[in-house]
Amino acid sequence: MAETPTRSAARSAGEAAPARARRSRGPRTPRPGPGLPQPPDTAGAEAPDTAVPAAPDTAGTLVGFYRQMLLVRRFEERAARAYTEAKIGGYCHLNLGEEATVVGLMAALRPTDYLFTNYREHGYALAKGIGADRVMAELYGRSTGVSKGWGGSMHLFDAEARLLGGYGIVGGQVPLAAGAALAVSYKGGDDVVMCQMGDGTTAIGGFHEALNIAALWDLPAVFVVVNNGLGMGTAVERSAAEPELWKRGAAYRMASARVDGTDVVAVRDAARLAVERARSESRPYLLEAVSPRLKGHSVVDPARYRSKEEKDALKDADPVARTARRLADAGILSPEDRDRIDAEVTAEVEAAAAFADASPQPDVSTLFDYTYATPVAGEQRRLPADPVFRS
Amino acid sequence: MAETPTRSAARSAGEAAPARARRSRGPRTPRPGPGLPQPPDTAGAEAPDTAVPAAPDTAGTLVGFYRQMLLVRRFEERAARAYTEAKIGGYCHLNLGEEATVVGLMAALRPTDYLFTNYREHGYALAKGIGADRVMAELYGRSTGVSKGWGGSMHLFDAEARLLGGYGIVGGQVPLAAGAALAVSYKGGDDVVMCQMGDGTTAIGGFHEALNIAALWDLPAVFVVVNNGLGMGTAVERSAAEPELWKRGAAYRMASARVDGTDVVAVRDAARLAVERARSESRPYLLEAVSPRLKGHSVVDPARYRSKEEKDALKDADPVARTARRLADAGILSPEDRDRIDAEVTAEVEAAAAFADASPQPDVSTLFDYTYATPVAGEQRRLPADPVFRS
Amino acid sequence: MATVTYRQALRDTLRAEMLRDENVLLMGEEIGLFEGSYKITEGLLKEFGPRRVRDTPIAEEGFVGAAIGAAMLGLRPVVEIMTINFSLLALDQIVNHAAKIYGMFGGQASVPLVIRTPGGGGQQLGATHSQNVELFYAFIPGLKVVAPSTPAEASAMLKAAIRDDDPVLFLENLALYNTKGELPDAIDAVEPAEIGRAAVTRPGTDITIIGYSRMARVAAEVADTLAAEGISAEVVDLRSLRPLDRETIVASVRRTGCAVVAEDDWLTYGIGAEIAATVQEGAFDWLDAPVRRVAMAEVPLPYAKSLETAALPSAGSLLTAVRATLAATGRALEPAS
Amino acid sequence: MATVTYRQALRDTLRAEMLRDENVLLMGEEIGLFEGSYKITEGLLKEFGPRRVRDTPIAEEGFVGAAIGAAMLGLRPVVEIMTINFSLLALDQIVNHAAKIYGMFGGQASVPLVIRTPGGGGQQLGATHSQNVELFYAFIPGLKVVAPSTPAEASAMLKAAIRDDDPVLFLENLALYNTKGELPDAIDAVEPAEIGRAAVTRPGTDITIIGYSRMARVAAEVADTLAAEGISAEVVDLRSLRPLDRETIVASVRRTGCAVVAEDDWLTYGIGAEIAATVQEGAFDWLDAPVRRVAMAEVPLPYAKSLETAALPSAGSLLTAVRATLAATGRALEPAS
Ligand SMILES: Cc1ncc(C[n+]2csc(CCOP(=O)(O)OP(=O)(O)O)c2C)c(N)n1
Ligand SMILES: Cc1ncc(C[n+]2csc(CCOP(=O)(O)OP(=O)(O)O)c2C)c(N)n1
Ligand SMILES: [Mg+2]
Ligand SMILES: [Mg+2]
Repeated sequence: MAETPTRSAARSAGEAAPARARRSRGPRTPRPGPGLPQPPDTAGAEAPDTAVPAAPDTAGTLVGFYRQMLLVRRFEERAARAYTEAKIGGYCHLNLGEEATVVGLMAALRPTDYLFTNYREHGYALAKGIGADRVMAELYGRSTGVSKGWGGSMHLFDAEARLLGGYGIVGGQVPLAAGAALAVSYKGGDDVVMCQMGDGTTAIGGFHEALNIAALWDLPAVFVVVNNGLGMGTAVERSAAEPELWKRGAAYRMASARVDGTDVVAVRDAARLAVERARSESRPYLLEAVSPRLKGHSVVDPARYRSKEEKDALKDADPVARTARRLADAGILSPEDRDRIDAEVTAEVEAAAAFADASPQPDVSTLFDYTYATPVAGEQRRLPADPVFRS
Repeated sequence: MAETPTRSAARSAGEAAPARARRSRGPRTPRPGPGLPQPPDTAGAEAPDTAVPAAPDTAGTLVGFYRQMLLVRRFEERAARAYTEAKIGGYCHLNLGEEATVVGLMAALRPTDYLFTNYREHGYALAKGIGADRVMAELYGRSTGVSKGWGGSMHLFDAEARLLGGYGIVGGQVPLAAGAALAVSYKGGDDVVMCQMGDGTTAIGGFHEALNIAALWDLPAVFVVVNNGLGMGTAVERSAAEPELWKRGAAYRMASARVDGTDVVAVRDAARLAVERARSESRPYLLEAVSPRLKGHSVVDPARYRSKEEKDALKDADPVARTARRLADAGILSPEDRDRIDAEVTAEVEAAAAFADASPQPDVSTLFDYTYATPVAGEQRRLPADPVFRS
Repeated sequence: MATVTYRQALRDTLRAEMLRDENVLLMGEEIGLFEGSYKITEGLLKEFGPRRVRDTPIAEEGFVGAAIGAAMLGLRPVVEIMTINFSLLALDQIVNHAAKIYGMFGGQASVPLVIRTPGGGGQQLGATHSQNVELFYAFIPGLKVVAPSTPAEASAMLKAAIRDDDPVLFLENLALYNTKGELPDAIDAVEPAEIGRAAVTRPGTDITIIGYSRMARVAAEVADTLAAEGISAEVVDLRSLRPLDRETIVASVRRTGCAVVAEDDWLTYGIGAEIAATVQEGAFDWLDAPVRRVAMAEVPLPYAKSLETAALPSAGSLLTAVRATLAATGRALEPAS
Repeated sequence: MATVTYRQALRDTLRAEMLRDENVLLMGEEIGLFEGSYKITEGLLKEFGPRRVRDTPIAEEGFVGAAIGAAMLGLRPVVEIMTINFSLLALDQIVNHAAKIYGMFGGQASVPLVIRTPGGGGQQLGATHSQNVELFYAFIPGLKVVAPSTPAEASAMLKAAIRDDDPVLFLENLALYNTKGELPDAIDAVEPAEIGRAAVTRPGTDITIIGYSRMARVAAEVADTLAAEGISAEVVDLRSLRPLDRETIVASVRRTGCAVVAEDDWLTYGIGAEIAATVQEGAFDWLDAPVRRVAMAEVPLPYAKSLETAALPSAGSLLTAVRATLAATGRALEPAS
């Protein structure tokens, strides 16, 4: 369990590439060394230790990971139900199967580190410390949601938790994350920007442009490709000529690695290495986490493009079950604890759904509140039936 | 001189990468093997031999290369003069310094192979067999030009010579070339599509998207990066995090190599390898040719961003002078032959300028001739002062 | 005649054109194994195989560009862009390449390409997934843009688009896919449409309502409602946004004396602006009231149902605008008998 | 007051804003060592260093996206896109991200970003390098689009744009860079403009000519010519395309009774369409003739000088349209005295 990332992670040529002269950068405030870790503040879990090198994980840490993973699992199951009940609209993409990756990645961040994700981000929001109630309320399109109901499932955002958005345009978040890292670096801070994306996203131009820029400018960004094997129904081998996605780092002399995304500790360790490298050296990193997608692309997708054998094989890969088994085997998680945790997170999720359901939809009078941050003369604030001139 | 590309070319990891299962393709007609070379039909040169493996080059072949290089040189010098005389408008980018690359690349193609380039393409047009007169006339914006005066310096096109366009949007030609290769492959032909671009172009998303697609679909395309060290004023090290551009092939499991672009034979050999691989195996290739840009980005650029030392060093790198010296040393090119060739190509270029100057500008009545290939009702054919309704 | 959905009409027409011409091939994300995000290409991979039905990586600029290049060499690719929102990533290839190649090279190579893509809001997809940016294409000389509103038109126009030698943006709409209409039993009996022609889909005398795609159907609905009140509305379905059939629009308004434009995009600079500008220029002396436009509220469309509903044009808002326009003419209207 | 070029006004204003606010930084292709394709950023790398003046790779989507991300964290990037033609490659980041982030996330993060970019034709740059696609931005709620026509306005609007918390597309024009105008000696004395306000730059009574950017200056020129003939033309310089100052436009036409729009883009669906639509809606009862538009011929702009000149709007074509419009009013015009 507490294996080092080198055991489970391949490393890139970039890592071993001939040292390249560091480019000159603008002035930066010195970054605190490994002696000054700050405890993360992730919801519902014991704070994992983010110091490097890592101390062995305590039982509490590991059970905390499990609890977070189960919270994500139960949340997603509840969201799926709410979707079929038409409480949630639009598209709804779940993290089912990616819980270890989600929790492991978030455990490697400080609370002040920034996160950008794609539209499959409910679990990240929870693991970054946002309450399930405000996340669920967003899915329901209520004004109590993290994005006040303006964003929905694909567009969770919380300035305080530094989740800077789920994004629905594939790859759109990647240049944004590079830019956020530029801002951190420009201002001399030592926060890190993590940018999550899917395997299918590596085909898009913005990925390439942003990674090149991040490497060229020595930006403190960690790009994480969650390789769940599929972009909608297209297997990674059918969308990437080099399906070992971590190898793309070398095209930008960027350090990169692949990690087993079903192993929460391995993910945490690999991510920690990447994050701390970005933090202390201000060099970007490309991390690939291989993790299954247990269900369809979104709630409504029956995944007919998958064979029965493929679907059956997924059961073994389930990271939540796997983690539970491992912790049980290690004598850390008793059946009673497991049931208790399950009951607790299930209650949390049910309460979140109730909260969402009881919350109001945004009032129509607020429709024009967020077009511009700086108000401006001449803005058209008309409803469809209104004339252009009200005279 | 007749060194094999392995001597002067680095090879990519992609070349040595673990063999990947070939993807199924649609039916293709069998490609003729190396026994069936077709003589190229490049203008003003003895036909270089494109058979693989190559026979040693004859003196005639080598002098033919020199002649073509000198034609490009004199053409570009003449174009620069015409530009300062305001005979040529818009932007005008020259191949000065890239003559060996231009001629070497074109020598590796069959006449039926297709070529896409960027806007720095006068030399390619000449070496692909288009008469200097029609190229110069296009620069002058005359109806006798290759693109009838509609394109100008950046947009040379000749369907017969299979030069499918110079393109002014950086990177725009790369997906187009992949698509042309798809069409060749779809129809079962065995022509190859070569796509030239600059070093700066490797930063743009379309490059990445197109190379991935070409590799994924096994398209017979050869992507050539002419690394002249600069994109306008930006050195390649300031625009590419991995400045060894040929290495980007590995991100798509694409074979790739770097070659000395000032050595016409080395370029021809490296390109031949890439082209014949594309032809016989239908696998794409990424070739980088390193070659200096002797002058500014375009005619009007004084290149102030280059130091005096840099500028001085360029003189040694001049591939035309270098080739002349080498041929002289090898006893192939006498001073008299050299002068004679110079006089001939200079006369050819002067005649081209005279032809261009004497040619008419397109008539205003033709303004609406090329908006649509299939005529259509309701098209607006109005000049700026015309009303929308002529009633 | 059979009653089919708009989706089915598209699918059957694609199939028929593929059977008819070996050079027609399909490209796009998830059109093969997944059978299309909106199932327009259902069964086609199975029938035609991966050579002719090509799943692409998520690379709009790349695969649209590749389709353009393939078209230059004589193939007739029909590209699906999953929704028009994602087409922005391919805009450079469409505007700077597909639309330019024929003219810029003096007519030496045409680009017989069709880009199929749905617009539409109202599905709670949020600000980036609910836009109607057909304007971006309708504005560009060298492109043709069609926007059929019924299964029969969709079939006839898709045929025309595929056989046309120019790049055609074929606008669909999420809300239309399940709508139904008549189509000949044999798809081969469908005649290709003439691109660039609007149609008076419902004659009337009191007012002209001009729409396209989904809003052409909403306009017809509203005309029904008005008819019940004794108001005779003429409906013009633009069908083609580029070229724009100005004659049909203007002729209608010269008959009715007033007009309302119904559009799914934003008002300011939207498609309706050109329609209103055209009407005032071509029917100035016939107009009894200003041309009004019904369009989306000018905000990034929110996810919440309450806000989304308020922001989108509907039969209700169109009706309001029609009534206001009729009132502005100052005509004495007969009360419904 | 000093007489400076438009270019100089931009440069000095950028410098002043960088001195004023440490969070202002410049990004773009060739803006540093090369000092800008059109030399707007001359000397700024030397003065501010590579941290604040950043040469980017050729990656419009990437560096514009990076600027947006940086703006989300409080920097105020001023991005140069070499010409507006290349902005199509960044359109997804501008339209789907910069314009959406504030609304889509319920107002939690603003995007204080300026994108400077020149439009313009007439330099024989050919079809892909001579487009005027400001429409693509003017159409988008969440963006602001300004298009100053003089050095003084350029300075005042650039200040406003940089200090604004929203993404602003700042439209320049190749043909304006060398034009001159007055500017206070101390750039700090320039007051930031109010975004969203048009200006009557020349009062008149007979007709309103509406333009922006280069065409606002052509309009002024034409007004001079007309004045010599005794015709009093009022010129409205839009200055801001989004928001659009409809009140100023309509008020002017209510005074003059007729209008011509002068624009550098294509006519159909161009910026002028909205202006004409707005005028007919807001000044319907005041109009004596239809609003006419003078715009580019609808072709991919050819390279050859003969064709390019014929296709582009000019003082001559504007004059023709103004005369035709005045004639259409049926007014008895006093002959020039
Ligand atoms: C630019 C763009 N193209 C297409 C889509 C439609 N789309 C949404 S999700 C998706 C698949 C993405 O796959 P991947 O990156 O692997 O992420 P995952 O869904 O597996 O998390 C596609 C094609 C989109 N949203 N944006
Ligand atoms: C998309 C795009 N961005 C910017 C430009 C402006 N531009 C023209 S050439 C050039 C440099 C290209 O450098 P490189 O690819 O190395 O080609 P080279 O000029 O050296 O042949 C730039 C930035 C453009 N034409 N297109
Ligand atoms: Mg995936
Ligand atoms: Mg270069």
